[in-house]
Amino acid sequence: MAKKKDIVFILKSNPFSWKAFEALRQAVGASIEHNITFIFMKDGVYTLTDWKPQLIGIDPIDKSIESLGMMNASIIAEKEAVRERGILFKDWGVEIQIKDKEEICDIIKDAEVVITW
Amino acid sequence: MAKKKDIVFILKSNPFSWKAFEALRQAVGASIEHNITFIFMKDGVYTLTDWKPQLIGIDPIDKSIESLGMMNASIIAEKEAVRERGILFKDWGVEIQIKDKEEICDIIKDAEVVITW
Amino acid sequence: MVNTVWIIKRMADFPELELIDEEDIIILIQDAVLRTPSLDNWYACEEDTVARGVKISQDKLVSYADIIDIIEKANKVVVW
Amino acid sequence: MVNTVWIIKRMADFPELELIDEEDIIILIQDAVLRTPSLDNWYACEEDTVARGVKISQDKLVSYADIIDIIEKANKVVVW
Amino acid sequence: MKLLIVLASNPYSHDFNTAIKLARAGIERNHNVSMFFMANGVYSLVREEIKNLAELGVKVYYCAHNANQRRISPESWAESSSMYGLSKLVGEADKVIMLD
Amino acid sequence: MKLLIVLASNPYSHDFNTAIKLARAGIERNHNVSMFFMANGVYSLVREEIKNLAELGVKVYYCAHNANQRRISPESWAESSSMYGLSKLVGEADKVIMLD
Repeated sequence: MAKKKDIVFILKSNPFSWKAFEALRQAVGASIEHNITFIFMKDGVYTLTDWKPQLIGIDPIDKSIESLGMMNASIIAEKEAVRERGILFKDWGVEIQIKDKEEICDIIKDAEVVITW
Repeated sequence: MAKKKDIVFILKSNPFSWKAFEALRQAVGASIEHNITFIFMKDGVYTLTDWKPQLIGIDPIDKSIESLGMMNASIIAEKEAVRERGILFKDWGVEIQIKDKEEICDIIKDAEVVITW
Repeated sequence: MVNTVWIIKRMADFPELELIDEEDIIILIQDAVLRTPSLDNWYACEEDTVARGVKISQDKLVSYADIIDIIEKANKVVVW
Repeated sequence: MVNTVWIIKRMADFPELELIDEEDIIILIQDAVLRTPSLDNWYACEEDTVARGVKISQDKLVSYADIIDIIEKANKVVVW
Repeated sequence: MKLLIVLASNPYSHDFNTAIKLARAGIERNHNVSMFFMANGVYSLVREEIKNLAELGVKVYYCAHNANQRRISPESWAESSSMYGLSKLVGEADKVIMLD
Repeated sequence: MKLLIVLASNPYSHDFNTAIKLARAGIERNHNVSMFFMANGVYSLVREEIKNLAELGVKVYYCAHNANQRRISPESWAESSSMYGLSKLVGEADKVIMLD
């Protein structure tokens, strides 16, 4: 039977393709009945910068991130990845937690389902 | 107007997808009216090892390599890439020249068309 | 008891070692079989290994049926 | 006279420096704009750069029309 | 075991091969196997291999939005679904394998 | 200039975006632009962007073998071709841009 699960989504590739869009859409769909944590790792942290998907033919992701915020999903960015790339985040109107790899490890270990992109 | 050209094909990614198959098919198609040089660089040198495309759902490439040989195409493998990977080539029934990067550079510089995969 | 099965697709993307627990199992598939890790608890998909002409000792090779059995016993699967 | 235009798609795949001639031009497109090379004779596709929110000085940015003009003047194009 | 395989990669890819081999092995071990196709994965719905898996008992779902977008009209052995439908499948599954 | 753009990547990819932007810029500069779709690139033939380019004067060709394999039936603005046809186009082109 269906049950409410702790699902961790991990986006580790950069968002400049349809991957980020589809991963976020999937997470939004899951947020209605599950506890969602969405983690941006490695090049995935670029997703949270002020980039312009429309310029390269990709649909915007703002609504998906906003929806995740409304559904009380935890949104996490990998500290080391952010630092290495020296990037700044856009204000997405949701709380973004910066956690180091060790903390992210623990979250992955505690998850019931892990979906990676 | 169409003219006979010196075309260099370069396969630099590993062959364990459809890329190698399609690149070789393209080269065979071009070999009827052009001078073809087919260069395997970087992970592309794996193409010449004894691998089994059918096991991973890819069509065999033997006929394409044989055709290139019959059309007098030059088939070249990058010396450094072969050495780094410590690989052995299968006997494809065609001559495979091993050339270093510098020689390959010169071939690319002299080409009229370069098609990379 | 297997904790997490890590299915690794590309060696370059191999997860940081700290992610791997002692009770975890790593299964290399696709191009990940081209370079084997320095850990102990790993296996490689036999078909993907043979398809690539790579030599890996037989006791490290697993069939798709084996992979399914490992997945069944594990708590969860993470594809990386 | 431009000899070869190198269109670079991924920085990790950047061709060995010995491939690049003095009269060659390098154009970074797609994810290659994320890291700029240590050479001089390069430009970056403006749209791909702005799309990724990357800061590159304006004199290094080229439009698609500019890229077409560079390609027209060159002997050949190599996508890498 | 209820096994859910999600494929978001295009066919003629490593992931396509992995997905069908795992699904077949799952069925041979008498597991309950579902596959969900989304993004470029919906192109797989015209491949014979998937039809054969459906005939072997694999339940095949796809994201209708992605299929429309790509002008794919799947046959009746594939069930139209959505991201919400996928969420339900994830809730029911014992194990989820995401391939993209 | 006779410009030939060969697309072997799937649509919804970087290469698809690069290919259409370069083709459009080529047409705007009054060049003679051809596009050849092969491998997973043939999936692009159902995209509006390619139809629009064809209407602007881009000559669109595709590998019939790859299209059959992927069950794609292109519309009449796209011309059925082959690897040998591609070879002829390469012979005629001043510049070839290969995207895969």
